[in-house]
Amino acid sequence: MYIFIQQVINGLTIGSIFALIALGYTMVYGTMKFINFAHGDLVALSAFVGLTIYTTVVSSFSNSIIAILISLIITIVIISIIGYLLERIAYRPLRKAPRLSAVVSALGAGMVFQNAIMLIWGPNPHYYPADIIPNKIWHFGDSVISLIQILILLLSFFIMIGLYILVNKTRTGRAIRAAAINQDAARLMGINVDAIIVIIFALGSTLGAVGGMFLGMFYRGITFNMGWNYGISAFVAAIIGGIGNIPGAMLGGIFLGLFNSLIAGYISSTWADAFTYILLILILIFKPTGILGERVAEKV
Amino acid sequence: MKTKDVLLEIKDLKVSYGHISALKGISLKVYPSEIVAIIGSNGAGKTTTLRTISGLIKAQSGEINYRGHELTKIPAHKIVPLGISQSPEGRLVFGTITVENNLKLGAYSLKKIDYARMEWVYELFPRLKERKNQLAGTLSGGEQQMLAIGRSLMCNPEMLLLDEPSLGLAPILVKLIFKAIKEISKQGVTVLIVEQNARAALRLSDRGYVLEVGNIVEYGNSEELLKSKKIQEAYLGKKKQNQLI
Amino acid sequence: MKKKITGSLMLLMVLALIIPIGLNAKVVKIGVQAPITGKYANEGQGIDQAVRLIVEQKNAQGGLLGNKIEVISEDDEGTAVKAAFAAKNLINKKVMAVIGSYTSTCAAAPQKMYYKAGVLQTSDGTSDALTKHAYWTFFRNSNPNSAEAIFTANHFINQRHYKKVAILSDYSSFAVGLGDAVKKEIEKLGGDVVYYGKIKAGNQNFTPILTKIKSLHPDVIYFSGYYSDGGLLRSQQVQLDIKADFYGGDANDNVDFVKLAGSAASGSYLINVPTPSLLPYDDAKKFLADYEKKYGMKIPSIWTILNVDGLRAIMYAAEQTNSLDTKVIADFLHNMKKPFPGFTGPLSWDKKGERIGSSYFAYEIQPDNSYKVISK
Amino acid sequence: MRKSAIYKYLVFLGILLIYPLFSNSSWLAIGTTFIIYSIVALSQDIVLGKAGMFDMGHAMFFGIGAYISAIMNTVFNIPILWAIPVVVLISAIISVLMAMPTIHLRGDYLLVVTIGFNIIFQQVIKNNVFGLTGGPNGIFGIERPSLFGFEFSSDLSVYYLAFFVLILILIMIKNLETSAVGRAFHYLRLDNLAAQCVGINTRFYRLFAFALGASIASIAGVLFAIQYTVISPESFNLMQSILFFTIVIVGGMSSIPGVLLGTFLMFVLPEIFRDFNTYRYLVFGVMMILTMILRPRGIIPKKFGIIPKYLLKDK
Repeated sequence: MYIFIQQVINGLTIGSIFALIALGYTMVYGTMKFINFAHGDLVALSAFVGLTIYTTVVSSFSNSIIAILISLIITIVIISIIGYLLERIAYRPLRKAPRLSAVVSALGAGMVFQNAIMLIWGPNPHYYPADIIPNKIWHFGDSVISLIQILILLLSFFIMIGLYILVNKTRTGRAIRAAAINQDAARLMGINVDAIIVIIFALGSTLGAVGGMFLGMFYRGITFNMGWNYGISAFVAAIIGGIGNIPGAMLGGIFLGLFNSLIAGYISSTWADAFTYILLILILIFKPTGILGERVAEKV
Repeated sequence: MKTKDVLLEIKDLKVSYGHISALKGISLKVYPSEIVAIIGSNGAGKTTTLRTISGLIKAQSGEINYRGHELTKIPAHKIVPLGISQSPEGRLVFGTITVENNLKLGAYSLKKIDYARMEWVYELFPRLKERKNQLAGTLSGGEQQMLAIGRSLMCNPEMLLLDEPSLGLAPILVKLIFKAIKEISKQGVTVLIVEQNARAALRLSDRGYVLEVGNIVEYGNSEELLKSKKIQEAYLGKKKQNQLI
Repeated sequence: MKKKITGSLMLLMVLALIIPIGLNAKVVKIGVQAPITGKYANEGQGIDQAVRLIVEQKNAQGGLLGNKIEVISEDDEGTAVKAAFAAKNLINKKVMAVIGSYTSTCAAAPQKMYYKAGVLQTSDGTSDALTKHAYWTFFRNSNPNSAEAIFTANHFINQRHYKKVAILSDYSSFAVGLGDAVKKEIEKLGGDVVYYGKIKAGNQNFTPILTKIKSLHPDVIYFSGYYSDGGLLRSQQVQLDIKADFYGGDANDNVDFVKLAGSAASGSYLINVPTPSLLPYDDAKKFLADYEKKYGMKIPSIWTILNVDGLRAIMYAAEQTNSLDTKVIADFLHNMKKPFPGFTGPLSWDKKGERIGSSYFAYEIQPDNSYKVISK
Repeated sequence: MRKSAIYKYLVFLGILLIYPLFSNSSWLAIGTTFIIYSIVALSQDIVLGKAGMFDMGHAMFFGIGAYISAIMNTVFNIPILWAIPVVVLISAIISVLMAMPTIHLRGDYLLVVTIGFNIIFQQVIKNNVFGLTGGPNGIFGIERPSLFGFEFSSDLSVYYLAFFVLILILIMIKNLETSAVGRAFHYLRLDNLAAQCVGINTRFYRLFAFALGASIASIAGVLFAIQYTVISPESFNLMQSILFFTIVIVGGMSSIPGVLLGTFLMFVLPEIFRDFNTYRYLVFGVMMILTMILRPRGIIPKKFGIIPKYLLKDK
């Protein structure tokens, strides 16, 4: 039993990071109907930016938690600006172009991010300091949970609740949803769709930045090419949940984290990838709109 | 009527999609508080006219003057706050959002939602009140049309643009909707309506314009247009359509 | 229009072909074929930089047999296709010897071309297939997986008396080869491999597989892959409170292993050839210091030094034979009476180009991150 | 085909024909790979450009061709050219089996499914199934073929072998474009619903396009195995699929000159700029963005005379 509980804890931790990154994919897809392949590399970039800022500011603060929060905020600001520029430079000129052009532009942007990281920080891995979060572990039975895991779970939970409230209960949130359903109709409501898209990119980048820093704090080692792996996993999570659907991305991320853990733990780690993608393909065959996908929202 | 009283004036408006021109230089005027109908067959350019007024389509040349504002140079989201609201062709309600939230979105440009106005919309269309917590996508066609009109009223518009409100609806519903439009007009809202159902539109409106492949071919008082032989033959289909309304 | 574009691009292509190759009899050319971009960019750039440093030092001492040495680097991006292009470029530029490549696949892809062109090749690739053809041009500067596996199995079963062993590898050819070999050798000695699994390098989250291993209660977890995953495995093992010993294969012997594992590094074990810092060779220590001084970073891994050793042995052979003829150099290297003292221990080769004569150590990482030798 | 178009193709083929005279061995190798990649890109274009199905896993079929022929050659000692019919058959069957349950999926969903298949394929060959695929090492020691007593042992002969196959494929695709099947693909791409209304069996033609694309890519895979005599998983991974996908979009969908130019830009250009080792892919990414902004329909888009332009826009 403890193995199962342990696997669930493991799965939830990585799953909530997947969910944060998946939200970036799903929000962009929801409004612009294209897959932002550069998002994973943006997440990697934020892990590097976060580390650099942390190492510069940490000396001024005695408390490492405050230093983390401050560097998290600065990183979010920087990455949001980069996300905005990405949209402005690489995607906005392609709004009216065939959708695949935007996909190729996104692939190009991902290549730019990845190689920029390599040129700025070098090809060697970088490391978050080991004592950034005290290495505290709690046992219950034979299962364990660490402080950093609890922090990741709690923070992700609050961020997602916050996002849910933002999207469902506020004026801007309604505008985001309206723009996702039909941009012309949204314009007729007086919604500035361009501004909404900027907000979406800023939000997605923010969540990605948080995810990237969590990855760095949890695993410590970060590499210039780590973005692709997480990007593709988060993207799969977004699809499992129903791409374009915000609660779907959250659920999809957590589901994928659990699924990976249980497959690797109980069936086979050597074939874990294959199982994940077989599941993905089956979901797409039998319920193409994902777990939470709504048919009504689909434009043909 | 004096020109300075004109609310909306279109001068020599040209619009094209790629190489195909949809509007070949039309001009029309709308005065405050009146109902103006644009009739014409499919592809005549009716919808294009409304979408250009709302700023969804860029004009190739020409002017659209609204109370001193040159609309062709203003982006769509800034036209709504000027007091022009549109209920678009095909309704375009936000299907995965509740009816009430659709109405709230209609009031987006006001910053604060006017709940009294929402009550007025519910009075106008009681069906919407019954279904206010339902997702808009689950409504019937007629209900969606009501929602689309109601939504466009939420921003307290001075001028309402209606694109084919009767399209695809049963006669009884068409009657209901047109009655509501009359009611809206009585509140002082100027209405510019685009319709394929020419007879209903002309009966409702004060004045009418006839659009044919991107050109205005006839205009005048609605009553006179209803009597015009040419129009009867082309758009009113003499016998059969008589029974529709 | 299209014709114009195609035409001018073709012209561009033709121009690129006829860029003249400077011919200078006084220059000895050494090629580096390494993954300078791509997944293994840090290793590739490390090899490139280390070779350039050695050559710079050699030139400062008057070059090789009085000739200036020039380094030509070609990026193979860690893929076989690009490795073939890189190799052809190097052959065309008339290099005498090639250092590389880092991965076994990229070393194998152009092996035959170098052989046909009579260009010496020295690589750290550990796949047993590399020496299968026994090309006279090929010299492995690392040890094949099988040698390390024999040492590891013997150490586990006869010295540490482990009953149950869990083995992990990643999907790289090196780690799979080593993992397979270790499993085979342990089973040969009667050990029980309770688990053999693969992790995806760079995946970072290894808790599912470790939790699985925890339920099997092994005495030791052996990881044949790279430090970047090994450090994390160790750290997550401790986090999950798994009591088994942790052994990393040679690719874990990297400064970054300790950084990644953090406090968990202490008490874990590594198996590798003697590292330069533990050997009494002053020149090895000096080289490490020089590298750090010049490039402002540590040498990425033991592989860099192994490759450098390959180059140094070739230069040594050229000087001993007083010849730049590759055939003569190869014959010398194949028949050395006295091994060449490399940074990574004595080097000599058998007829197949297999490195012989170096021995493995097992280290325990101490709380201050220094190594303690527990078995030779 | 218009006369001027024929001249253009003849000029292109003429350049390829005499190209080896001007190239040293490394540029000859790049030339051969350029031809092989062009064939893969052309086959990707049948699926993506002509039939309009978003396939981002095409390197898988390229890999199936290379792996099956390599296994037949190294394990069963079958001359590699004899493997071609088997390879074509197997990849067509696999592609149909894969496509049958998924082909009805629209746009992006199909894209995701094909990515998934590519990743599963990678895991299969990396896990060394049945001990045949060689795991991450791949397969070494593939033998070059001989035909009617002629040995394709030199790189030059392999170049002309690939060149010959390219001509065959080009002729085939040209014929396809003007055939009934080609027109059916065209309607499929424009509008699935309309195609159905006109009475086209859309399902059949989609499967057909998929199988055809897969078969051609697998032939290119055999050529690849012949050229390198070593194959390994990373030559057929998702990054390669993305490369072929990008080639078609950058060059121009459904346009043969576009696809050929795309292959040149995306594959040969980085080779020309080898000296800028660490910077070139950064610049390359910028170029991809710029190309799409300046030429959203690709550099040499296909011209469709009769169909009004606004119909071609993807909604």
